[in-house]
Amino acid sequence: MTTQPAATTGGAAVDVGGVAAQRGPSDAKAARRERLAVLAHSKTFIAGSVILGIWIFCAIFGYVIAPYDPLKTDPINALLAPSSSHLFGTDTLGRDVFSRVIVGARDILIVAPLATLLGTVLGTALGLITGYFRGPVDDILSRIIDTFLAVPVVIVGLLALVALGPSKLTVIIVIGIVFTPVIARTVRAAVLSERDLEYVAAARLRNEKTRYILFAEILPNVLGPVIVEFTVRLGYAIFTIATLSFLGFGIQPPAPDWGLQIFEHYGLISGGYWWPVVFPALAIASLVVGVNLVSDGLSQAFER
Amino acid sequence: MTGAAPTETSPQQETAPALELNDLEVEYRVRGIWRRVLRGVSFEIAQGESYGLVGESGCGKSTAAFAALRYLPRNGRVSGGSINLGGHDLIAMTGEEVRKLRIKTVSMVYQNPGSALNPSIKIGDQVAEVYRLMGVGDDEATERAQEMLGKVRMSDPARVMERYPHQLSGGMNQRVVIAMALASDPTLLILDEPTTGLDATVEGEVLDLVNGLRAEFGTSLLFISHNLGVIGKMCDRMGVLYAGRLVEEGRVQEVFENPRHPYTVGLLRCIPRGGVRKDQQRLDTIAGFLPGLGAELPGCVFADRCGLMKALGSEERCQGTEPPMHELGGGHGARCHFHEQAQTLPRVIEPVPAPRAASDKNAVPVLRAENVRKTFHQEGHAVHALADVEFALAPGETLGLVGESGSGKTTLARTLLGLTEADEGSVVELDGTPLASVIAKRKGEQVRALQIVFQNPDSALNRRFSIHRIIARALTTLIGLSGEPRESRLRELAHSVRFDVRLIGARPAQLSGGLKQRVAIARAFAGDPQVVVCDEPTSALDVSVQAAILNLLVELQGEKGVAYLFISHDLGVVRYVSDRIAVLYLGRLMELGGAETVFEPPQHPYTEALLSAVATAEGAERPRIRLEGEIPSAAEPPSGCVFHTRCPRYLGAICEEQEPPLEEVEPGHFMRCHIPVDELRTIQQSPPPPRPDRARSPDAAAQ
Amino acid sequence: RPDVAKVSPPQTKPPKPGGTIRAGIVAPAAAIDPIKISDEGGLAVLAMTGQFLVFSDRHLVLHPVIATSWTHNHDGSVWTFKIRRGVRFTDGTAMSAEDVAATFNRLADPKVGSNSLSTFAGVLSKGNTQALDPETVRFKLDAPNGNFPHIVSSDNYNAIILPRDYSGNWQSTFIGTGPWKLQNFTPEVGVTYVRNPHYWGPPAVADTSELKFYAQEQAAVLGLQGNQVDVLPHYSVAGGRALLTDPAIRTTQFHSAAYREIHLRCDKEPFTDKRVRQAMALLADRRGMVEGLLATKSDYGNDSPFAPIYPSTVKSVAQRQRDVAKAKELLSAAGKSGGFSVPVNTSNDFELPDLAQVLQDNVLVAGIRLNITVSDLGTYYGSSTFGTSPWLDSVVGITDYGHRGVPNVTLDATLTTKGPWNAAHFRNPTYDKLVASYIAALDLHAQRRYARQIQELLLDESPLIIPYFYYFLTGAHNNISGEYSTAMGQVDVSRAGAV
Amino acid sequence: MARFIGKRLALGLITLFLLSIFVFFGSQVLPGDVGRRVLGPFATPGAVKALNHQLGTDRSVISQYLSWIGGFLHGDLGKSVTGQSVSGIVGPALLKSAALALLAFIIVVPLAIAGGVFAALHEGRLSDRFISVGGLSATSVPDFVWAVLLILVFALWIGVLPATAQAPPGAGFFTQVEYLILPALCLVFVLFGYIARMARAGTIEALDADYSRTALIKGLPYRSVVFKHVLRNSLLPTIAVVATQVGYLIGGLVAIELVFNYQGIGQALFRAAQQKDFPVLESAVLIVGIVYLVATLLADIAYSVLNPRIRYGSET
Ligand SMILES: Nc1ncnc2c1ncn2[C@@H]1O[C@H](COP(=O)(O)OP(=O)(O)OP(=O)(O)O)[C@@H](O)[C@H]1O
Ligand SMILES: Nc1ncnc2c1ncn2[C@@H]1O[C@H](COP(=O)(O)OP(=O)(O)OP(=O)(O)O)[C@@H](O)[C@H]1O
Ligand SMILES: [Mg+2]
Ligand SMILES: [Mg+2]
Repeated sequence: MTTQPAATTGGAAVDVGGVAAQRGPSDAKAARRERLAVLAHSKTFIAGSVILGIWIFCAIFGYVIAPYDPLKTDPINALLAPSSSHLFGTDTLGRDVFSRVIVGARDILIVAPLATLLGTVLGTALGLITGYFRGPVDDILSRIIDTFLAVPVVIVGLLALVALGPSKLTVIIVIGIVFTPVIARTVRAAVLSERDLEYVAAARLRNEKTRYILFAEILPNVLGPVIVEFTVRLGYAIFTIATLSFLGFGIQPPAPDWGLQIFEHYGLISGGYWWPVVFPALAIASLVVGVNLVSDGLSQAFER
Repeated sequence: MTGAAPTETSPQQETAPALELNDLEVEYRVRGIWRRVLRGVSFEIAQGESYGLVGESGCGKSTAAFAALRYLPRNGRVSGGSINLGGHDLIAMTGEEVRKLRIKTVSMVYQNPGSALNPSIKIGDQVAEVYRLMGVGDDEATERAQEMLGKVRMSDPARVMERYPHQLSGGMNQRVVIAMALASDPTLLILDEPTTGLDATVEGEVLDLVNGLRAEFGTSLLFISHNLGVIGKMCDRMGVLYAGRLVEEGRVQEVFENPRHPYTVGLLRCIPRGGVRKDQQRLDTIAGFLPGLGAELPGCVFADRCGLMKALGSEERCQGTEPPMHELGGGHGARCHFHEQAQTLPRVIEPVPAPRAASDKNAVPVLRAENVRKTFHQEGHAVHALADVEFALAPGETLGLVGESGSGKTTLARTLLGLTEADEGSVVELDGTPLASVIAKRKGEQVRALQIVFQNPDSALNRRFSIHRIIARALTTLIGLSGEPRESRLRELAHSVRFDVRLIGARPAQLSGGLKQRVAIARAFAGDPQVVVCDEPTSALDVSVQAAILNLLVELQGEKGVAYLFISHDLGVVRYVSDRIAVLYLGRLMELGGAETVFEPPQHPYTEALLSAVATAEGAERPRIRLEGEIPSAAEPPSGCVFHTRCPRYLGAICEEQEPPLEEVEPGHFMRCHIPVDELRTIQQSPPPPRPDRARSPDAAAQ
Repeated sequence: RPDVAKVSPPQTKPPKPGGTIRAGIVAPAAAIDPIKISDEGGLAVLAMTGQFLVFSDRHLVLHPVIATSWTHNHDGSVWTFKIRRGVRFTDGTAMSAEDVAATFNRLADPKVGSNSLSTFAGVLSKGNTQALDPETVRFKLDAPNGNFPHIVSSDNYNAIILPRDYSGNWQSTFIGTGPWKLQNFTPEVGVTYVRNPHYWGPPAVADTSELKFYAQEQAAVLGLQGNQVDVLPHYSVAGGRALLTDPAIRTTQFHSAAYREIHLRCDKEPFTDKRVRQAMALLADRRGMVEGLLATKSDYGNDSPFAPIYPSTVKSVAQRQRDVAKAKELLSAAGKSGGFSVPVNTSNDFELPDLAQVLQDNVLVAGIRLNITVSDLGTYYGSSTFGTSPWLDSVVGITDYGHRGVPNVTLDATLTTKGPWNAAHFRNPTYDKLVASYIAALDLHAQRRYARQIQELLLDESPLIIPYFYYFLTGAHNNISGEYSTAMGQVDVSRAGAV
Repeated sequence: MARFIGKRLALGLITLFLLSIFVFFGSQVLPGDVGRRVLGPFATPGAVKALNHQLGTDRSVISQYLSWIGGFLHGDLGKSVTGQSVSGIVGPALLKSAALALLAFIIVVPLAIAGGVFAALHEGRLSDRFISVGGLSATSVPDFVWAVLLILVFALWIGVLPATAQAPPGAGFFTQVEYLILPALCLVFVLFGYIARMARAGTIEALDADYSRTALIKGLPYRSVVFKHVLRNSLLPTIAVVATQVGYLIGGLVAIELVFNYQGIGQALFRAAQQKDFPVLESAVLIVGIVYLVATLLADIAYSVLNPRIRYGSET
């Protein structure tokens, strides 16, 4: 789009060299439309969305569509093999595995994103601060971050949950905090390359408060890496939460959490009772694959 | 092309042009759509000829160059036309044949020498690789590589062979790349902006080298540049590319003197030539923008921006039919229906200079610096970026600041602004009041009064904010406006920088570089500053946009009486806008005085060297003074006069032992040199003799 | 009554001598010190090289080992044991009555802090065991006790006979008088043994034997299935259900007095009202628990520690069964017809979390909502003192109680007013008196009289729900015979080998 | 270089010191009482008290810390609350973890690098999508899920590999490797995506770099460009990624080690945390931290040795 200037000042000829948008807003809209088209044609993205969509649907409507009450025990009918009445069989307490797998989507899809969000928020704040300030603040916080990174996430999470006692809330808090240093590191790297850009100098030249510079000026510019980090961490959050549940320190019974179901039944597979283990395992696997397909499709669309 | 193996010398090859493009069409696939980049480009380069290609950024110069090697990005394709390289039809060839051709017949040098070399392979191996590809044995390859490095005037080639690219300076790296390119003695050498990232002094050196080698090897050149001066210096013939179409072609001199396409005419009018100054003439610009990638352009590609078309009212013809290449004799041609009238292209800007507010030389300086020092501490080294800088800036005045890269220009700017804390003892005064050395401790008044326009508008504007938010925020924080008063002030401001308020909601990424720079200027002027520092405000912009921005700055100065500290390495630009000029070398002021006093004629040996390195579009050149060696590191500045290691007028021991003071050699003219000013003016008439103390090779100084 | 039920046909062929016999156990929780040990892994290791005065078999029948015979005075306050001659320790030194006396004086010494102190409390004090001659030991009890031989039998797993000069660090020698001698011990991995050349009895069938440690029951089960071990002396249904259907594995099962206790805090709302407690007990679906959770591998419990296996248990006391209607009636009588919600604590072991979930589901019909918290074992028990232990402080808690030769300790400690493990906070003077009488009763007839009263009282008061007494399960490969394990968790592989 | 290593070592020591403090005071919050955990719920309070006194856990927190750290610095890791020497628990566990990690690395590193480079060379094609997305998905499927599935398939259905990782005592080298294959395979699944992604990104970046263009324009065949010019630059960042994974392998494998009954350092940590076995916990965490820091330091050194830009610094 080209616009002609109408202004003249002080008798001087109008400077027209440059009053037009090179790529006007309408062009940006076109780019967005094209990007959507790419997404719509990306097989991986569609496959991922379908898988993710199914699980989100299960998370929301699980209790409605599940054929049985996922918590209803029927010990007499424990460990029935998959059949037409119990598609995925029953578990040691005679609960319908199919229903538990469907409803199990809810906990993980609440806990994992919330934990990741918490970690992202804290990590972003920490990353902004350590990246923007040099000197002691950065040094001290970086050492603490390093300290956390030196020990495997599962161990830190485990210790914290043993201390705090496991519950959904503590799992969210613990995973959030455990992820904070990792995210902080990524954000810090992004901030390091932003802090020397001139728009930050321009803000300082208006004597803006540091808080404003960090959160209003720099933050929006590192949101890209932050969002990418969020999607990547989401996958690991599912990983970690499932692992903690598997170790008995995550989501608590009788919740139909997938990791917990595997924990409760994995000893049985050697007895031929594979169904209470394999179906939740496939559920976890398909969920993470779905998440990855979607994020891969998104990054494809934004790359081109 | 009849299947003759490209490695053999066929009879055709002797006479065939080095390169011939015929109706070349190239497309890039972007977001799933093939978009045209080159539109039927045809030109040929004769054996031994040097051909220049100019045009603004994005018009397809590099694409043409890579197409000549049949090297296109993965998303690119040749969709029509032919490429003939030394008589071989490139398009018909197999990949293997093209590869063989690349070994022997054609080479390329491109912009960033640092990244063109593999960072983890020794220089020697990279150069020798070319010989090995030609089938030369290992030992001989190494030998010949060393020989070649000598030919590009690399001192101590044996040592350079053992080094890695990061251990060499940009200029030296570019010489290595050139050595590599010429190693196979190609018939065609393509140079795509080979000096764009380099300092003027280094650029001069590299261009000299290319010219010398070309004569020696008899190579044909395809030389791409957006700098008309460089083209003038390097080329026999030139082509002007616009939106993927060659709009004018001819002998360089002819095109410069008698341009026949409105685009060429406009381009030539944009650059400050022949020492024009802001109070003599305003620069012309070209309105509008390059059409987007792959745009449908049934008529003349330039029609949209063509002032001539508007003046003639020939929209129908110009936008409807594609003009043919009109032959004008002597190989000169232009694609314009009205090429005879091209030079009557109406000016976009009246040449009348903008009115100036009277500046009172005797008034209290609005900004005064004294003893400004800045020492960085880097991994245990002290880097003395600024040493004892002092100057005064009168209200409404422009002080130009020049110097090679790393001389401390930006550091000085940031120190004045309080972004970088000056060393203890430095004095910066605003209106006679001393300023705190960090911005956070300065008063609101003072913060407002001193603002800056940065070099790169992309990073200077927060890319997540709308233009409205960027300017409004400055208005709020600097002068505390809000609500309706702020909005009206904002519109006023946008108006005064000629920014269309309809675009106020856009994001920076949606604007062109020139528009972004206008926003940055508006932001700097939001608080009615007294002094604005302009740190290379136009070096990221195309020439036509540069002209517009310079005009705007000059106009704003006239309206508001603001003083500028104008930093640039483009001496033409500095000369155009500045009242006085300061020359910085290794953090020290070498010279300071009125613009004409300093430049016409140059007196200080360093100023002299700087000026002589510049290639101007007029082609008229003063004898080149070669500045020997690299700029010394600010961490270990040379003893005595810091310039003595490279000084063409080096006197002797005194220069190495005593640092000359900055003396006022005539009223308002300061200089730092052991040679008296009168003597300097005299010896300036003749080129310097070779330095007696330089038995050592020139590069030794750098290492 | 069926004393030993075989799941799969027993291996009747005798084992061939030679080779190695390997058993898998859950790794000992602590350093193996005979005086201190209290976990199943540890006591299994003790019993490999150590021996007791008397061996208490699966039916609680006593057999002479180090002691050849025993007699008591008229009121059962002085017991005299004849000690076997020719017994040598694994290091070759001879064992005599002095060593036996030293062993029990050590266990009864409050300063040593042995794990048996709670068993000996009020029964045997330090210094009251005396070697009369090399073959005779005399115990002077604090009070008459008809069951004293049980207390010095293998049921008191700490009571292996050690040299008189034993000074700790058992782990370096594994000294004892049994058929095996330590060859090599690797913490966390296991122990290998060779035949004890000084053994007084018939030499072991296999040349060598091995105890392999597993971090977890599941791993041990896989180890048995994967043929890393020949025998799994003990597995639970929760952890080893896979073995029940494995055709290569032969499971031996026998009754035990081990049970899971569901306590209801009698001093906390809503369980201050016994009708509410009764309703809870009536809502528990024992059949579902036994047939589902335990795959029928258990006896029904009747809400008292009196296991069917005890001779004193009165079986004619009516078995409590699920009765939802009656439970609802009781609840509405107690003003709780709308139900209530209450937290449940348990530890992450065996089928305890499952039991919690089944109970949660069982009581839901009456509107009772249980909020389950599952913690690890250490957290659940906390400091095991009132006020700082989820086990003892929770309103409802589910706790594991191991097998005991006699119910004395559980009757006393878990329910009497002063009982240190009285998680139900049950305070009933009648009950306290009944328990004292029961313990003092010398003959079975008298014991049964008190037992009936206790059983009926507990059914009425319902401070505990004890839904089942699970069977003790031993797994072994089909080609192995001769292994013998006890409900304490000890395993004797000296007569075992491949057929 | 020496300066760089010295600085990194100093920073590492600070990190370890902080780590020891965190673990120590963190473990004080763990519920329960040490003596009680050892002796079990039914031991008499007197016995618990005696044990606590014997273990020194009744002393003040600071004095416990000081005596522990003093011992640690002298190479004496002290005794576990279970009476075993801590080095006797942690040492073998560390060795086992190292063996498993080594086997996993031997399989996964070449595989993942080859996969990543292959994907980069076929960027955007189906094979690239398959490797990238497949690898990433395999990476985010929890390790124990892989463990369970692999046991089911290879140990129980096909029956070719043992279901546990602990080879019988005295087993030969190949038997030991055989026992480790399934757990190592789980790790291969988990690590493949990470390493391949890094190798792919590095290779794509190097392929797009100007110097690759220079080499191609010189007339170098594509294969030589890849092998001579691209890989030596593109694989450098992969080293760092491999090193950070050491942290996960040594100590982070709690679930896998549990499933396969492998007494690695993860198990040791898990048990120590559950039993509040402070001496083991603290030493194991510190050792895991040391291993991690040493691995990343070695990676940095390797990186700088292989990277002339760092090796020589800039001299001009
Ligand atoms: N690989 C590519 N894919 C898509 N578009 C491209 C690609 N390379 C270049 N372009 C676009 O094609 C146009 C011509 O690019 P080219 O690099 O040839 O211009 P140029 O004249 O060399 O510009 P400059 O002076 O900035 O180097 C530009 O608009 C550019 O954005
Ligand atoms: N933050 C910093 N830390 C250390 N050294 C610095 C820093 N900023 C600049 N320098 C050094 O100070 C000297 C002057 O740099 P400055 O950027 O001011 O030069 P310049 O004249 O603006 O160069 P250019 O023309 O390339 O912009 C250089 O040697 C540079 O390396
Ligand atoms: Mg270009
Ligand atoms: Mg600069």
